[in-house]
Amino acid sequence: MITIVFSLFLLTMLVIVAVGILRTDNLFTAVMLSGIFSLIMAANFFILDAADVALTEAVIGAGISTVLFLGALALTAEYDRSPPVGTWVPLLTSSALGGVIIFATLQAPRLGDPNAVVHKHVAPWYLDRTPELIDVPNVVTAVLASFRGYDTLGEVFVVFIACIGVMSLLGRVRPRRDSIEEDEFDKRTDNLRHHLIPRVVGKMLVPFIVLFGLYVQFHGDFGPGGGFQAGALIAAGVILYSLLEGGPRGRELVPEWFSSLLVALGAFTYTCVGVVSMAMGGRFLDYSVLSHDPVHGQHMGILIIEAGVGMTVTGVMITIFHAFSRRGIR
Amino acid sequence: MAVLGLYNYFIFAVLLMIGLYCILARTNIIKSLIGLTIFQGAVFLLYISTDKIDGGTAPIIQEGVENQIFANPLPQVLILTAIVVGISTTALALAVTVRIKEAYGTIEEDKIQEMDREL
Amino acid sequence: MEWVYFGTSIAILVTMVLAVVRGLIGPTIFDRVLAVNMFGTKTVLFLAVISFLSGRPDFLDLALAYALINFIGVLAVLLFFQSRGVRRDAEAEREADK
Amino acid sequence: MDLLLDIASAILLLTGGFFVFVGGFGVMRMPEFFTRMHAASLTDTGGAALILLGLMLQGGLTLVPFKLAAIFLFLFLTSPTASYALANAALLSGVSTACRNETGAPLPENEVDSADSKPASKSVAKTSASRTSGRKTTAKQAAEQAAPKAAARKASKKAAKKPAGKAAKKPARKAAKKAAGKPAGKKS
Repeated sequence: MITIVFSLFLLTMLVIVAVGILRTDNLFTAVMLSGIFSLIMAANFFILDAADVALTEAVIGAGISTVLFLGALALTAEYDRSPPVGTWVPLLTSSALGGVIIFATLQAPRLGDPNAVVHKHVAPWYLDRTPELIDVPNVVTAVLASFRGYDTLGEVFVVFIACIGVMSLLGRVRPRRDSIEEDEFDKRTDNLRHHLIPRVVGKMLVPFIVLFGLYVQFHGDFGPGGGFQAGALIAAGVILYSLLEGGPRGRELVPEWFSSLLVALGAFTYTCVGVVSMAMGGRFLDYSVLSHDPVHGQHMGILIIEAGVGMTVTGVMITIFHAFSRRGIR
Repeated sequence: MAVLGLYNYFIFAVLLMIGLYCILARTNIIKSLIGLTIFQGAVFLLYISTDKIDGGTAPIIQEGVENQIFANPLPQVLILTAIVVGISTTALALAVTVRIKEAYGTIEEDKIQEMDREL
Repeated sequence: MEWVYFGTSIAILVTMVLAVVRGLIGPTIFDRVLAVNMFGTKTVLFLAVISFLSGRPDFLDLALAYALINFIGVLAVLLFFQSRGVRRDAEAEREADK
Repeated sequence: MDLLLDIASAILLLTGGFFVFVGGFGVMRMPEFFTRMHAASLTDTGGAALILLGLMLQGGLTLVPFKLAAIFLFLFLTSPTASYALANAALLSGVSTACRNETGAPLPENEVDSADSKPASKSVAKTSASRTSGRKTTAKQAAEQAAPKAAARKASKKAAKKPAGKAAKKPARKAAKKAAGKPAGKKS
């Protein structure tokens, strides 16, 4: 009941904000509103009992997405100058799609129906067998890292390839002098060094953000968290530092070779665990053989591959941010 | 009550419509991308809506609590990774947009097509 | 206690609605940024209250993550406007070159 | 003892909720950007502190109160920082401060700044028909709507000096637009 009340509030707000995004012709406004959109989305995920997803959306939406979009806006344009073309074709298409979907959902099981098909299929098996086979409290982590480890490997490689794409599109401009004199810094506008309050508070928070990222990384077996969220959090810490001190300083803190190395190393670690478990007589990504005790082997495997995921995501987010910020100062 | 139980799906449909309309009707590339993120969000919402179960809680087993009902972990796993993949692919698209701006001087699709035709 | 949590979260939700309205009507872009920032803080509180309402206070990690990184967006906005003047000058120069 | 704790945290939570709501209300009703920011940032710390304190009392002797304390500490640090950054960004791009006296009434020469924001929706017009936000509606529109009480009084005052004001309106508006970097009225 309470869930439904909150959902009504949040979902209606979601639609209103989406309409607002659609109607504005100022891209800056659209980016700000999509920040609100992602916040509502995260609260909604939390209400629907998806704590891990809510954490991911929160970290990505608040820490990374806005910064990336603003970086892109700074490099392109601030206004949407779409001509007022005949809008009835897209209107017709999208309302036809919406009509079909609404018609289809009339037969769907209501929210929270325990007899829905999704709850009868493989999910009970995961929930029943996780304590026995893997023995970590967070079933989401167990499914993510062990039961559906192939999926996650694929996702890690998608992120990896996206990062390569960004690097080949934006990166590797002839590196200008990255070591910049102290007084030259004061003339630049791509940092917040003149703003003492953000600088002091922000730099104070950077270690806490990274520390919390590590907590989320290694506490992921017991609470909401894991490699994906931790990676985004640590990257958010580095991004905060780069915003405060300027791009070059950020690249001194985490050099580009290091973040690219992290990207590759994470994916490599993940694959290696699979290959090692094959070499030790199991199947690909079957961690049970990693140790004499199958459950202990699962623990080890999950720990290592989560670390791999965390490394890759951290590296990807930092590399993407550096690519955009470096482009800005050409 | 029955309609309220389906509210999530209706919102999913409406968000999908808004996102699709934004992609189709606007010629500005960044605006289309923001429409795409709305579209993505709608799909995330659909998946997460299916995991809810009455009287359930997030699928993290608590010590010393018996007979808890847990939400379905599978959609959560899929969407958790999809969010991170989504932001990376959006970043890739933004990178392409930046290159288009550098090459053409605009990010309006119709103007770009005009320029292409002139060549 | 349930009803107290419920009442508090409803108050926060109503505030969120007000923030959304402010974000939609503007009028300046900074009102929208203000709305985003305020919405973020309210989300932190909302998540904290909800985690108590649902009886799983160990989910406070979410609120903590938000409280830590919510203001990065606003700093990015400040940087954006700070460097906008420089960018506009460069654009004008490019136009003049053409 | 438990009952006492419950009562105390209930009081704290509900007061906090009220504070937060008042902040939201202020953000809706305040006449211009900097006053709105004032409303938001005050309650960000005040209301949040009360709510988190109320929750802390319920946490018991676990990790929970420490996490809440950490949340409070970080909010306490980041929220004013964000406000600072926002105010600075607004100043950099020249958002004008419309009201300078303590009644909140706009000074005459500043009225034109916002004169082009038309009352888009009825709700806006309704909420703004009061002492502080008569500036939301132009003199003419306000007079037409016969907005109640104070707004009407102000409108009549405005209407009296309309001819002079109208001539000066256009260039001033353009300048305001340029300064704000974006036509303010468009969506409001």
